[in-house]
Amino acid sequence: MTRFSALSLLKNAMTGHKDWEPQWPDSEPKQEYDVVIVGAGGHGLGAAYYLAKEHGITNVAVIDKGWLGGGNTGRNTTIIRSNYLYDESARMYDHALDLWEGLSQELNYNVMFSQRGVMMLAHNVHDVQSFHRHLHSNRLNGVDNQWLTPEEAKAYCPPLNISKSARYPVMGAALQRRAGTARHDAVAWGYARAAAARGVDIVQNCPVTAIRRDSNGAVEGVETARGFIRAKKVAVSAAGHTSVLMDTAGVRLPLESYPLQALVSEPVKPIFPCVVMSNTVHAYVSQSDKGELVVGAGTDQYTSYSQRGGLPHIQHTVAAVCEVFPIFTRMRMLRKWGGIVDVTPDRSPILNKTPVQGLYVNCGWGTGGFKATPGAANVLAWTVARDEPHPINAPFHLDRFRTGRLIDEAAAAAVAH
Amino acid sequence: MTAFRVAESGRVRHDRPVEFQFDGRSYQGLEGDTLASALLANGVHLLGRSFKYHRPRGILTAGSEEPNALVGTRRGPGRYEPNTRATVQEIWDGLQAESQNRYPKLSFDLGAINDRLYMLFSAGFYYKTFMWPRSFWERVYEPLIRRAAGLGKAPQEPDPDHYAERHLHTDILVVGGGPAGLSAARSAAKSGARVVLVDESAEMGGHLLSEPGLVIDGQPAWDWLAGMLEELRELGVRVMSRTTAIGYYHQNFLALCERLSDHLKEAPADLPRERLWQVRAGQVVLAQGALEKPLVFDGNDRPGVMLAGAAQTYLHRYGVRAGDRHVVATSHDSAWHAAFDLSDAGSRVEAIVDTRANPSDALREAARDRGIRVLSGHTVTGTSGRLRVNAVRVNPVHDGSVGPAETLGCDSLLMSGGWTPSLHLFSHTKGTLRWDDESDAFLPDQQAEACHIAGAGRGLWGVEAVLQDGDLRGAEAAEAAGHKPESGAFQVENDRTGSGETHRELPSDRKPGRARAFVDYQNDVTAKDIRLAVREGMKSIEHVKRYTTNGMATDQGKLSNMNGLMIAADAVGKAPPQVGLTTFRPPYTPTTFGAFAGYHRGDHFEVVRKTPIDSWAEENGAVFEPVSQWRRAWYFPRQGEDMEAAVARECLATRKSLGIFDASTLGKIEIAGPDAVEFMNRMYTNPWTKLAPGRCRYGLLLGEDGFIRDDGVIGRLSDDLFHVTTTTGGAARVLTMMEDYLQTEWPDLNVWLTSTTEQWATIALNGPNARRVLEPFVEGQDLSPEAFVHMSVAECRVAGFPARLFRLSFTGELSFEINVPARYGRALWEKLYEAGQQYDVCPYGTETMHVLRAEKGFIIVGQDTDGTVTPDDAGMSWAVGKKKTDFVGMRSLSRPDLVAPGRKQLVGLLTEDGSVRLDEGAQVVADPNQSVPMAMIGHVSSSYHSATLGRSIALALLKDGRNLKGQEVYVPLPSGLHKARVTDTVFYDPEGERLKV
Amino acid sequence: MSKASKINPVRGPVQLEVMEPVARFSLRVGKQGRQQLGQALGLELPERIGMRSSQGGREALCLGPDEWVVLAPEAERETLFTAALEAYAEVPHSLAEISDREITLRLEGERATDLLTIACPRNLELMPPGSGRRTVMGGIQVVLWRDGQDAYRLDVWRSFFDYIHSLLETGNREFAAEAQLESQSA
Amino acid sequence: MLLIHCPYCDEDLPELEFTYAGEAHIDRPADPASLDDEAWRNYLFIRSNVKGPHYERWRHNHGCARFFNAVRDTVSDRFLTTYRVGEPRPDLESLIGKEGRE
Repeated sequence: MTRFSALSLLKNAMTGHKDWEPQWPDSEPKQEYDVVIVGAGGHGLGAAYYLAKEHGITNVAVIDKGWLGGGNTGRNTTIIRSNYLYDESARMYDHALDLWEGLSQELNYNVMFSQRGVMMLAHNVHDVQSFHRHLHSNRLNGVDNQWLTPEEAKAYCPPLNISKSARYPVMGAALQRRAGTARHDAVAWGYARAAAARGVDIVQNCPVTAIRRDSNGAVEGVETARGFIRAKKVAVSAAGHTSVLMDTAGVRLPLESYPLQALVSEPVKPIFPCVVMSNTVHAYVSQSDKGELVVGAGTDQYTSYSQRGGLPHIQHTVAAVCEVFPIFTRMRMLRKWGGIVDVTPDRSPILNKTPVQGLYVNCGWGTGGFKATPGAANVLAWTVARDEPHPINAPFHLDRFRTGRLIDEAAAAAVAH
Repeated sequence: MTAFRVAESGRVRHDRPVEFQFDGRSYQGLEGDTLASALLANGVHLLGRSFKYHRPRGILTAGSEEPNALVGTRRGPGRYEPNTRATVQEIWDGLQAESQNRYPKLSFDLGAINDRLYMLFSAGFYYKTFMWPRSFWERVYEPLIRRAAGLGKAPQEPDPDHYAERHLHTDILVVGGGPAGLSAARSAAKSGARVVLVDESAEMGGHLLSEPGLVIDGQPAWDWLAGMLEELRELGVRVMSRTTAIGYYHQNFLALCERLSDHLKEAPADLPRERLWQVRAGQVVLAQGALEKPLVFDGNDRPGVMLAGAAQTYLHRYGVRAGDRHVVATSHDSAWHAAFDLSDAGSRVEAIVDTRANPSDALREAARDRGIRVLSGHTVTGTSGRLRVNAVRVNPVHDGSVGPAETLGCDSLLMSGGWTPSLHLFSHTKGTLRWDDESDAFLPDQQAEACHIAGAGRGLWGVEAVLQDGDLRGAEAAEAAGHKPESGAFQVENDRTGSGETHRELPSDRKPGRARAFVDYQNDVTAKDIRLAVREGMKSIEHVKRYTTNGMATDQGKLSNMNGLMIAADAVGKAPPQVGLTTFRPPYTPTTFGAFAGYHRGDHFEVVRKTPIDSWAEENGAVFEPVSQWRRAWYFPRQGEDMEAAVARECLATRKSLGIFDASTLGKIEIAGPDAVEFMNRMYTNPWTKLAPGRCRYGLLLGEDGFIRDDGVIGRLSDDLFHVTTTTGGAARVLTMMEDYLQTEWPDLNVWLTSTTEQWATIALNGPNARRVLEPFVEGQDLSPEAFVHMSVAECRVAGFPARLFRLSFTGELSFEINVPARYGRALWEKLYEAGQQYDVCPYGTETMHVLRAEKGFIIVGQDTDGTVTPDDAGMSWAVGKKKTDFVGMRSLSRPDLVAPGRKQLVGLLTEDGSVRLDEGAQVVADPNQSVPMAMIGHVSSSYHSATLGRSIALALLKDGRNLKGQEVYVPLPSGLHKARVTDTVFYDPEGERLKV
Repeated sequence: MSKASKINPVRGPVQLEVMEPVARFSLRVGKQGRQQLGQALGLELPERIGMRSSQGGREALCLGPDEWVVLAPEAERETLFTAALEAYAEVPHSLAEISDREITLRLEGERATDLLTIACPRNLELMPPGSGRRTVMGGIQVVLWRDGQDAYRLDVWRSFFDYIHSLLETGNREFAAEAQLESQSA
Repeated sequence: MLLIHCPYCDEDLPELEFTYAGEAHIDRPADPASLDDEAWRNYLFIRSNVKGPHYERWRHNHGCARFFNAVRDTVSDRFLTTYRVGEPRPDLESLIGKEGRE
C-alpha cells in the first residue's frame, strides 16, 4: 500500500497522478472465511480492520449489498461527541472519541476529524436540570463537558440568537470541546483501505439474503447473491437492514427502522465555528469544510425503508434552524437526503453475541452510529475474535429487553413536567 | 444602447432602462433583463471565481442550472444574499450585486495561486495529506481549507422579509411552461380538469422564448404563445411564473417555491418574499425539457465560453449578443442554429467546429450561405485569454488520431455537447431511468407516482414533436384524473430538429495530465480527477462523486453528472448504466431556508399557550418560564428582588397565611360512562372501585414498561364520571394513551374521554387562611372541615360561576383548587386576590410551587422521575393497588431487573452545611476518595433553599437509597466536596398536621 | 379593477370576527339509543362524519363515529344538561361541556377559502357548505364549519386562538399586498 | 407528505392530520401475569420491522380521532389499504394482486 503523505502527493503530482493504486481491491468472494461481516459501513469495515490488526484474524470478508460506505456512514451529519449520561454509554462513546483522535494517523488517511466542539442548547428549566445531570456525570466519568452561559454560548457560536424574548430562549449550553465532526466518506474509505492492506476482502454489490445455521444451530455461513459463503463467524452490522437479516437466523430483534433526513445549504465562507444541537427546538447544525451548513432533522414518524422522508419534517427542521440562527433565512438549501436508522426501544445499541453460536450483531444505533464508529468497530472485533464481549459493550446485550435493564438515554433526558 | 444589445430585439423593454451596480460600478440594463443578460449587454463576462482554483469564471448558461455566475445581491439592510445566480436574478433599479470568492478583487485574486498548484490539488488530495503533525489539522490546515472554500459570505443580519405558505389541490399539475407544458396544460384543461401550470422563469414559454423564428399553426411563435396563454386563462388554468417545482414527494405531493418580491424595486410591506406551495395533484405532467451539456476540453471554463443554447437565449430573449466574434464548438446540430442566428444578428462567427465528421448538408449549406467556416471532424484542445477567452485551439481528428493544431481568435466560444433530459423531479419519486443507447441519455422508465413525462424530458427533439407530445400527455393525465380527454394537432414551420453525438472529454494532442478540462465547473472537477478517482478504486459513480465532489456543487450536477458519468464509465471500462447515475435529491434548485420555514418564524415559530390568568400575571410583573408549549408564571418579584428572594417570600407567605397560584395548565380529562371506574382501574395503578363520588385520589399512571409516566389528582364526580388531572406536559400524551387502550384493546368498555384542559381555569388557594377567603364565595357546598374533608371534590358555584371545587394539597397546607369555566378565570382570580388582601395573599409561581411540594416530598414527574423509575423506586408502592390483577405496566414491574436489589430509590438529602444548595443533576458518590472515573450511586433530582426550614433540601435517586437512610454520602461538585445525610423524602410536617385546619 | 377597490389595505380581503361564546358540548354516544338521545336533546344526530344538523338554534356536527359537537344558545345550557341527565339511565353517553375550551373565529369574504389554505392542508373543496370537520391548521387542531361558499367558522382551543388568529391576519394582509401589487401593474 | 385514507371518515387526507401508532395486530395479552419474561418482552418490544407490506396502526388524531389499521409497503411508503380496528387482517396476496393490476 502506498503510504499517503505530502511527499507522496508531491511525487505523484509530478507524474500526473497516474501511479496511484486502487485504495482497495474490489474482491470476488472466496468460498470460505473465518469471519464474514455483513455491511460495509464504517462499523463493519472498521471491525474488519481491528480483527486483522488487533486480533490477527485476516481471513475476513466484508460484504455489502451496494457500494461501501453507501448506507448511513455516507448519509449522516457527522457529529461526534461522548458526553452521554449513563456510564455504559459514556464509556462506549468516549472509547470511540479516544480512537477518533488518532484515527487519521492510524489509518494513514485524513478523516478530517475536527474537534470544533459540540454545544447543546438548554431552552427551559428542565433542559438545564437535565444538562447539569449530564455535566456532573460526565465530570465524574472523566468525560469533558462544560456549562456555558448564554453569553458564553454566543461567543462560542456568534450566529446564535440569545434574545430573551425568543420563543425558546437560550438558558445556557453544555459544551464538549473534544467533540466535533469528521469527513464521513473518508472514514469508510480509510478503514477499507487499511483493512484491505491487511488482507481483508471487501465484496461490494453482493446482497446477503440469509444467514445459514448448521444442524447444531451454529452459524454456517451466509447466502448471497453470488452464492453461499461459508464462515465460522458472522457479524451483522447492517444498520436499518439488520433485523430483516437476523430474522433469517431466527433471531428476532427489538428494532424498528425509521427514515432520518438531513440537508446541506449552499456553501458559504466560514460562519459557524462549531456544532450546535438543540433537542428542544430540534435543530442540529454545523458547517462542513466545504462551507455548507449541515443540518440534521429528526426521524419521521413512521417506519420505512424508502429513504425518502416527508416535507413537513424538513420544514419544521429548517424553521427550527432559523429560530435559533435567524441570520440563516436567506441561506439556501442545496440538497436534502434520507437515511434509514434502526432504533431500539431504549435508543441504545445492541452490540454483542447473540443466542446463535458464531453470530454477532451490531445494530440499533439510531441516530448516533457515526460518532461511535471506531469504538463500536473496535469492540465488535474483540467480541467476534474472543467470542465474548469487551467490558465496554458487555452491557449492550439483547437480554436487557427481557430483564428490563435498559440504557435509556432519551428517557433520562425525560419529558417536560 | 450598450455595445452588445441588439436593437428592437428580445422580450426586454428597450424603452425602460434600469440602473444597477456590479462590484461598485454602475451599469444600465433593460426591464426584463437578468443580471447576466444585462452584464453581457455591457460586455462584462467575468463574474466570479471558482471554488478550489479561484479560476476566473463567466456566464455559462441562461438558467437556474448556472454553476459559475454566482454573485452576492443586496437590497438594503438585512437583505443580503450569497450565491445568487446572475442568470436568474432579474434586475431592478438600484440592484447591487458583487462578485464572490475573490481577494482583493475579481480581476486580481490572490487565491488564484491555487490554480498554479493545481497538480497538488488533485481529487481527494486532502485525504492523503495534512495529517502531520497531528495538531496542525485543526490549527493550520483546516482553517486554511475553510477560508479558501465556501463561495459567498453568509448573511450577517436577521432577515426583515417574511415568507408564506399555501396548500393547493388540483387535478393536474404541469411542471414546465415550455411548448410541452403549454400544450399539456391546454389539452388537460380542455377536458375539464383543473390544471395548474408552473414555470421557474419570469414568463411562460420556455424554449419558445429563445426561438421566435418558429411559426406555429401559422402564427409567429411569440404571437402563438400570447394566444396560448390567453386560452389557458380562459380555460381557468392557474398559471404561475417565477415558481419552481423543487421537490416531488409521496403520492403526488409537490413543493413549489414562488418568488414574489426579489424582482421588484419596491414591494408592499406585507408582501412575502417567497411562498412555498404544497400541492397535491391527481396527476402530474413533467415537462421540464432538457439541459445542454458542455463539451469537456482544456480551458472550457474561461469567461466568454458559454453554452450555445444559452447564447441563443441571450440573443432572442434578451436581445444581447454574447460577443462580437464567436467560435462555435459542438457535437450537436442545435449549436449550428445558434451560430446562424448570431450571424444573422450581426455577430461574426469565425467558425463552427463540429466533432462529427459529417454534419448534415443542410447545415453546411446554411453555414456557407452566411460565410461561416466549418471545421468538421475536429476537436478542441485549448483556449487562451486571462480574464476572457481570446483564442481557441482546434485540431482535426482522423481515425482517432489528433492532427496539427490551429488557433482561432475570438471573444466568445459557444459550445454544445448535446442535451440530456431534465428528470430531476422524476428521480425524486424513485422513478427509474433507463439508458437509451441511441441518444446516449437516461430516459424515464418505471414510474413510482402518477406522472407523465412530456417532450424533451423523454428525449424528443423539435418543437412540433414536443407540442404534440405535450398535448397527448396532457390528455392522458386528464383521462387518468377521470376526465374525457381532448387533444389537438400542431403544425410548426422552421422547426429545427436535429441530433448529435455524446463525448467524454474531447481528444487532445497534448499531455492528458496537463489538461484542465472541467466537468464540474463550480467545484473545479476535471476529467483527470474523475479518472484518478477510478484509478484509485472508486468504481461506483457514487464513490466518484464523493471522492471528486463532481455533481455536488450548487447546480446539483445538472451540467456535470452526465459528462462525469461518460468519463467514469470509460475509465472503468463499462457501459454508463453499469456505473450508475447518482440520485437527484430535492430541492431541484437551491431554495431559501425562509421558504421552507414559511410562517413558522418569530411569533409564529411555535404557539405560546397562555392561561386565562396569564394577562394578570404579566401585568403584575411575573417572570415566566416555558413549560412544554405553555408559558407559566415562574415567580413574582417585587422591586429589587431576585428570584431567590422572591421565591423565599412567596413560600413563607403561603405557609404563613395564603398563597394563590394559577394551575390552569394542568391537563384535565373527563372520563364518563358506565365503565368509567373499570377503565380507571385498568389504566391507573390505584384502585378506584371504592372511591366514593365526591372524593378524590392521587393517581399514578405507568407505561406498559412499568415506569412512571404521569400523575395527578382524580376526582369522582358521580358513579360514572371522573375528573382526571394530568401533568401540564403530559395532558395530550395521557389522553392519547388512554384513547389507544380504549379504542384498540378495550373497545367493549362503555366509556368516553373528553379533554377539558382548556374548559377550566384552575386556581389553587394554599395556606392556613385558604378556607377563610374562599368560603364566602362558595354556594352549594359546605366548606367546613367535616363536610368537605381533605381529598374531596364538589360541583358548586364560586363567586357566582359554575365550579368544580377540589380540596387537595400539593403544598402540605390547607388547599383548594377551584375550576371555573375559562372565561371567568381572571375574574375569579381578581375577586379572590382582592378578598385575600386581608390575609396578605401572595401570588406565587411555579418555582414556589416546586419548593413547597419538595418540602413535602411530592414528586414532579419528569424531574424526580426520568422514564426509568417505578412506583417502588419513587417510594410510592402505596399507590399501587395490591389486590389488582392487572393494570397498564403491572406485568413489567415483576421483570427481573425491576425487582433486583440495587435499584435507584427516591430519598431526601440534607447537606451537612444547610446553606449549601446542591446543584440539580449533581451526582452522588459513596466514597469521595476514589479517582475518576468514580462510581456514582445516583443523582440529585430536586434541590431548593427552603425558607420555611431555613436550610437547603434535596431529593435524590440513589442506589438502594432507602437502605442508606441516616448514612452519609458525598456530592463532589466543582465548588468542592459536599457531605450529605440520606433522609426521608418528607422534610416538613411529616404528620400532616397542617392539613387538619 | 373593482376587486382591488374593495380591499381594505390594512385588514385584507377577508372579514375576521371573534364570535361571542355559545353553549358547546362534546357528545359521545354509541349506536344504541343514539336517535333517542338526539330527540331528548332536540336534535338529529347526523351519522356521517362531517355532516351537520340544526334545529331551533341548536346545531350538531358529527366529528367521529360516536362523537358530535353540539351547540346551543347560552340560555339553554342547563336545559340540555338536564335532558341528557334524564336520558342517561337508558342511553349511557358522555356530554362534556366545552363552551370555554374553544373560541370561535368567523371568516367571510371571497378569499376566505384561500386564506384558510395558508395553514390548512386539507382539500376544502371536498367540504361543501353546510358541512364541517375537525382538522388541522398550522399544526393546531381546529373544528372547521363551512357555512357558505365563502363563510367559515373556526373553533380553536383557547390557548391556541391568538396564534391562529394572528396567522390568518398575516395571510389576510399578505393577500391585500398582492392585490395592491396587481392593481399597480394592471 | 403521505395521503391517507381514513376508514372512518372515508376520505383521503393529508398525513398532517394523522399520527403513526406502531405495528398493528399486537394484542395486549388478556392475562399478562401468566406470561413469562420472554413472552412479555416479545409483546413489549419485538416488532416485525418488515421490508415490504407492513401491518400498522395510525390515528386520525386531528380528525375523527380514531385509531385504525393500515397495510403500507415500507419500501415505497405506499398504502395498500386501511381498515377499521377489529376488522380482520386483510390478505396480503389479494392486496398486492390488486396493486399490480392498477
